[in-house]
Amino acid sequence: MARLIALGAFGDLLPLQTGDVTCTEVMRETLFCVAPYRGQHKAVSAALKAQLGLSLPAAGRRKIAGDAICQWIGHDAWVVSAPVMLDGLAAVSDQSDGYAALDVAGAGVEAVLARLIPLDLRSTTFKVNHTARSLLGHVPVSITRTGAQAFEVMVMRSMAASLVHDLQVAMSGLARRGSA
Amino acid sequence: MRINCPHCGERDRREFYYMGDAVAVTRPAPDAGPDAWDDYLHNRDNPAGDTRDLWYHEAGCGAWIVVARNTLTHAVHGATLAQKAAS
Amino acid sequence: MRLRNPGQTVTFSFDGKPVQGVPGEPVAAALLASGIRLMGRSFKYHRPRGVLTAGSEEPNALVTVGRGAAQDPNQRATMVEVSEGLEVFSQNAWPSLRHDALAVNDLLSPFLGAGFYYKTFMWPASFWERLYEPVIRRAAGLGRLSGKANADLYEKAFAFCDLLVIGAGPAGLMAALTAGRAGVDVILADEDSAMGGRLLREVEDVDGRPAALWVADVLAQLRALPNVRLMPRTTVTGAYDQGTYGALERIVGADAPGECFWRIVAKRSVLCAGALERSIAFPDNDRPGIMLAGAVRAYVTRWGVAPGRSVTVFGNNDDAHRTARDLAAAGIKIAGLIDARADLAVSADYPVFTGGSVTATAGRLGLTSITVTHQGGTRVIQTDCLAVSGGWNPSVHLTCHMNGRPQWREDIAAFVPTPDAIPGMAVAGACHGVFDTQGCLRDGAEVAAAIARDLGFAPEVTLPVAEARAYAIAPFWETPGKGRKWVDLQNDVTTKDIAISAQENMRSVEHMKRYTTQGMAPDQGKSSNVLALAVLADLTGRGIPETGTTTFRPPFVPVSIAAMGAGGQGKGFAPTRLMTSHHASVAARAPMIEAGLWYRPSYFPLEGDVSWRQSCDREVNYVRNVVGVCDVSTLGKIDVQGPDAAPLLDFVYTNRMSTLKVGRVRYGLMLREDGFVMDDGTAARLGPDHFVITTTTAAAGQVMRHLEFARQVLRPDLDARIVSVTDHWAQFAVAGPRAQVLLNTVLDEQITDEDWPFMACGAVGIGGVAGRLFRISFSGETAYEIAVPARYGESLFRQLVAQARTLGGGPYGLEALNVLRIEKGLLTHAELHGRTTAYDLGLAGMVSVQKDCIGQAAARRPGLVDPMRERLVGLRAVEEGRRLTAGAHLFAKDAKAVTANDQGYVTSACYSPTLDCYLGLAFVKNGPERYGEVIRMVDHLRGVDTLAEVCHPVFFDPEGGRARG
Amino acid sequence: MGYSGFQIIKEGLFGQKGWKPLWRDPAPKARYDAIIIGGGGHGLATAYYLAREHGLTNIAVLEKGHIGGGNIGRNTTIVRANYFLPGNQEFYSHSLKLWEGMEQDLNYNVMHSQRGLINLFHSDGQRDAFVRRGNAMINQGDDAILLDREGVRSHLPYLDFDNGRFPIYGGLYHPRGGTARHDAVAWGYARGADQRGVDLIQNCEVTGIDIENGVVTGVQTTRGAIRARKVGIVTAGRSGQVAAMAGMRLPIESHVLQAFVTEGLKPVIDHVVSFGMGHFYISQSDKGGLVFGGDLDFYASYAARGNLPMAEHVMEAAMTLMPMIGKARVLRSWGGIMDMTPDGSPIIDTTPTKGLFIDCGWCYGGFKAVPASGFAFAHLMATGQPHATAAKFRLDRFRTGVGLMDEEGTGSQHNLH
Repeated sequence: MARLIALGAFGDLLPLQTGDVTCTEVMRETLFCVAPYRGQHKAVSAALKAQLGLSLPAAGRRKIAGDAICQWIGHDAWVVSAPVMLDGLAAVSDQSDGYAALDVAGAGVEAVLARLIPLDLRSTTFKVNHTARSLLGHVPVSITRTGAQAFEVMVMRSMAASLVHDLQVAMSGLARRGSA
Repeated sequence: MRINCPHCGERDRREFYYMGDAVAVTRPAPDAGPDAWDDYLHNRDNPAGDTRDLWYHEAGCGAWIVVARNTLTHAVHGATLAQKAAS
Repeated sequence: MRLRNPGQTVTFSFDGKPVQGVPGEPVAAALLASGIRLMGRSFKYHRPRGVLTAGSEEPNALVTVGRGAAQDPNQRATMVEVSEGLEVFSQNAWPSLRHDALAVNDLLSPFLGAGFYYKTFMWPASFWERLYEPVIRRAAGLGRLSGKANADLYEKAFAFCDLLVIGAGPAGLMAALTAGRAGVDVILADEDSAMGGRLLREVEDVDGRPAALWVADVLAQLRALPNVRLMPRTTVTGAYDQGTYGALERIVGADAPGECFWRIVAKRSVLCAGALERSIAFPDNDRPGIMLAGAVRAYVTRWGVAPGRSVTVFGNNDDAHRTARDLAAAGIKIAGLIDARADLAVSADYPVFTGGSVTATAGRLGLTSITVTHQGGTRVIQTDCLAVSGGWNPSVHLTCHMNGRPQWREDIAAFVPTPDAIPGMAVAGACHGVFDTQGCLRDGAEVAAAIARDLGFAPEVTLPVAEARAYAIAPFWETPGKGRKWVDLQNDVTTKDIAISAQENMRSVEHMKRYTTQGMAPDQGKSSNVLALAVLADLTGRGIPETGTTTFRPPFVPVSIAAMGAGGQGKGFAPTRLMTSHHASVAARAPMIEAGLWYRPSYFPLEGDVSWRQSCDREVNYVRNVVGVCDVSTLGKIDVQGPDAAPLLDFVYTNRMSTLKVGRVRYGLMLREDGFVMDDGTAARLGPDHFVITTTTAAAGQVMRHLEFARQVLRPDLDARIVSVTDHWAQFAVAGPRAQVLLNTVLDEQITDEDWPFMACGAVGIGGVAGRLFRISFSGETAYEIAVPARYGESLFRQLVAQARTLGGGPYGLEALNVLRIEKGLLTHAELHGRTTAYDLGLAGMVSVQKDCIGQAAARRPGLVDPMRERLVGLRAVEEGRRLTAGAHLFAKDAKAVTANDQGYVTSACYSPTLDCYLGLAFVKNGPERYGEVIRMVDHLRGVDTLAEVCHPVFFDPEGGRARG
Repeated sequence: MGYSGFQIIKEGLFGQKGWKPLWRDPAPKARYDAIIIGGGGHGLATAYYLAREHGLTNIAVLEKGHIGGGNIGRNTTIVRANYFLPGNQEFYSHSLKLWEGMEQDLNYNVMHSQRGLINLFHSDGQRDAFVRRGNAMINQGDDAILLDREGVRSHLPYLDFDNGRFPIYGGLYHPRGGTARHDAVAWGYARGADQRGVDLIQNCEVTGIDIENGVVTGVQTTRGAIRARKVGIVTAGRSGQVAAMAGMRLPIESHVLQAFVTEGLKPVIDHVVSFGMGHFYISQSDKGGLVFGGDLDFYASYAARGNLPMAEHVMEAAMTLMPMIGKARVLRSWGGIMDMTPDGSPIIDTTPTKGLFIDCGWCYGGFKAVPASGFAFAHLMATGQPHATAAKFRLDRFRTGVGLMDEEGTGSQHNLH
């Protein structure tokens, strides 16, 4: 019988620090995509509230309760960080290994992300627990503000190395400028 | 160019895939006949001015949207979810 | 000559000779300070040229900076900042700037007028490529690329703001200050290294202080505002849709990135780009030492450099007088002031010639004297610098980027922007046609205040006091008389060229531009367009408004490909996708090759292998005789769930999926709506409302988009949800007679043929991990695909490979996979190349006529079901040792290999170790009716001409018994 | 007047005073034998060949702006005959032959430069597809050579062979491919047509097409009504609007395609290089500017200008393929209005209105087609029969599915080309 070893998505690419910005892997045991069926949005929200303590957030938002996360991930779809029972209410797909996630944080983090993401990430418009789907360089990502100077970036696992590479280039360019 | 996604707000054109005239929403019946299918698939008003076309927010939320737009000025007047436009 | 103590200096080099300069000043200023006036050679006639301007519009003083991979050609000496050790070279001159062999062209200029090359070099015909064109090409061009790959870092970035202020002269500063104080989120971008615009270049007071001090105070206030971002050295290069602007930032610092290309998105913008001075057409008006008057003032006032020892001034407006006054005040000798206007009364300490014009100049490598014709006669003046002002052109360029056409204003004899030419953009200051400082300050403040109010802020306008004066100009474009009067200094276009153009009926302004090349040089006509138009208007008897203008297009200043393409160099052009087995395959020395964005192993060499074929044949034999393992995770995997999942799949696949039983897999074909095959794959039913379907690697994204289109747009009545789970699952093919044995070494519960018949699927456990198993085959052997969550992928792959090796098998790569599928006549995108129908592929039976599906209606068009279409067949080589090659064309056995006889083409070919011969898949007219025919295969490109037998495309195990086990 | 080196010397010695207008500016007559709507490359070539091949000289070209002001004046000047589908093959082969004699024919130097075109490929699959194409070219009598990686290196040593995102496997070399000076082509045809009596009428916009009982009788213009029994529509991106005047709805969408030119540089790129994987192609003009472009902006547009994402994509492709041009500076960018058909191939055909003909759908490949398009359209207008080289460019092929020419294999739907 096999004994399978679990490996992280980023290998030894993380953590990473350049200048005043750091990147660290976000480890999440499970992640499920929840897509409510027609007319079941409220029922799903109620079921999630009961099971996770979190209802469905609006488009572009994330909710957190304790360790649990419920985050909008696209048209008709959310991700939740723990197993949920939604039989007949929503399509639930295991994405625990579909996404890799990292935290990018530090004083220069907005300047780093501004080199890569075509989004208005100013703190006045993109606040804590705001989330968006977009591109980082050419890599499709889901980005969430987690703090005044901190963001979480989720990426399809197979592109984890490309994500780190693009961040690394942007971080190094910024550091080489001195103050930007 | 920036397009208003009903879910995501105004986003850069680079996040979108273009499909073409929103005529694609009104698919003929399978037996509608060659002319109906020719019009659906091929023939276009191709307006120099206001038009409605279909875009897919591929690098964003994944919604198909119908965008009201001007082909002469590139002005974008608004967008709706194609799902709503179709149903 | 320096007019004041420069303080700290550094040494840089010009054409190898050391020159002293002040850090940060433009190279042109340092060269002028050192008495160097000759800075370049013109494009066509290699005329000696000096600096004309003091900004990015410079047409003459183009230089190359740096050497080796850093060599940067066509830089403006007016923009490059001096630093220690900087190496600057002149260009377009050989053997040296002073003695340029191609200056001989100037002697031939009577023959080389506008459009001469369209009229000659036609005989003999073959001489164009062999002789004429190479000579012309070598003579043309300005600077030279190093030929080495870029080794510098360039950046791109995005920025967002409420208000983008373009230009930080008096109008821009007041705009930023007014809006910034009101709380508007402002970006102020200016292309100069120091903000202030002409306030740094003129002798005047603002609020009772020297203008430069007022500027410093305003900048300090702006820096203190958290909602204002200053971007010096940043040229806004283009206006694009919905408030998007391109901007190029030059970054200084030894280790810093070279340039950053910004995409700035602004709710509103205000253009405060100022105005550019224009010259006057008089004979030999291009000598080094002849400069625009405003530039002369800039060198004197801002950088403390006198462009000459004895300066004359020539103009048709009041700026000429300002120039003379300011220069005289700086202690520079004014040899004369020439004003084209006759009815002026001027008293000054220097000679003034009213109603005058310059009618000749002298000095081969630099101006020595001019001839002035005026109301009192003709006179020669010894002078080494002539400051010319033909008036000012508002910088309308950005307002033309969305096809806006500027409007002519007679009172200032210039074009001004059309209002609202760019949605959201206002215009203020000199580019708005306001030419006095007080007016610019007010215009900037008021325009910004109006925008701030629109955005919901409550701005206050506080205006400083500054110089207010009327701008008086009398249009004067060209001095009468003979001689070459240069209009476009960069492309060597004279008034005579424009005249030839008009004479030959190239009278439309676009025709004139293209025929003479006026305005097509690196400055894009910034220094010549209006003058050229005026000359053309005079020649054709039309007014300037009627003559019209050519269009300015982005970018406003040239932008390096490296900046706009930052991030693209090397691997950055597209993301890389890696399978979980990637590192294990690399460790096994497998060459990794691109499959879309993915990398997949080509083959797994063993010690002693001498060719890829040896490895490939061995891997084929693993699968045919023992067992092979292959990572197939790149195939798209899509979860389809919901009460209407089955009807949705019925709608997107040609065949019916709703009849599939839970726990079973079915092969499926998808069409585009145009009736051609888009992709093939499998659908596995994991539950009544739950399918997982696969796509080919190449089409995964396209299929996802297609399914969402079907779901959201075409069939919103169906309640189904679609999620790509490609990245969640690592999936491996285990194929061969011992596949089941191998699997049973890793599975928690043993499987048998009875439990897992061909096309079964379901859940399995692997070391306690929940996985999935599919009994499907792309090789024709007993085969399975086993899937586990990606975190376990590498581990499972290593174990499968190790166990396979124990059994006498091993991993196989893309090469073997290709051979295995060709032997079985299975399809890839070589056959599904977008132009083939189900009918062509022999799969017409898979298109259900009992239901609607995407593409079904269009697939019924007569042209898509014509028996004469090229249809899929197998080809078997019949000549010993002769190979079949993909891309070869097919002909009847004795026919000539010409288009008229074309019968089809080969899509895939390989050597089959199983059947010991070359096999091919091909599309042949009437294909299936021609089994048994021997056909001629010609591959001109590879030099193969051989015979092959047309046969059924399934070469091996046609009954399929092996896969069923 | 004839052009020659002798003439150049003579005029140079006598002050250039003898040059005559390249064309007249006649007022429109009330009636012509045939009218061509559109004074772009294709329209001017049609007029020229109607006059030269068919003796039809009482004809007019109506242009709403200035002649040569459309896509003939804003393309990337590439000339090639490297198609592989029946219909396109014979047509572009014919076109290249006309290019090869154009200068002597027109007595005008259009600087047709057969410097060779190299299409790069980056996988075995792409190589095989290019081999199919190259063999088709040779079958047609044109030229093609398969280059391996080292072969490409010998021609294009400056490509990034080591670090680029998509490794270079080889290239298909088309030695007779090259470039030409685009404006000169329009001027050469215009002069040739004018010399044969054709009226080139600028600033004359067609506002209506007169049809009686299904037969065309003339056009309405901003300079008055003009009668003619034959009318040809050759208006590229504006085909939809002009055809609508005749009650037609075309299988055409107008899209924007951007192109770019750098400042002048000493010779550095000697061929036309095409990087299909990155949608990028480049050549260097005789003046020294690098002329390059990429894919469509992919949205319907008449704005004749593009947007940044595609421009950036093109530059990024340049950087991954040939990072030695990084320090070249883009001087100007522009957009052409492409008349896109569903399958990416053109239409030269009659219409349901008798006497009304249409030539359109050149997508992003119209420049190289100018001579053969003019030749075939003139033949169709003069004889009512399609010329053999353009017989497959039928308007009804989308409806019937017969003879679709989808060279890219992306599909015969509008958004896919």
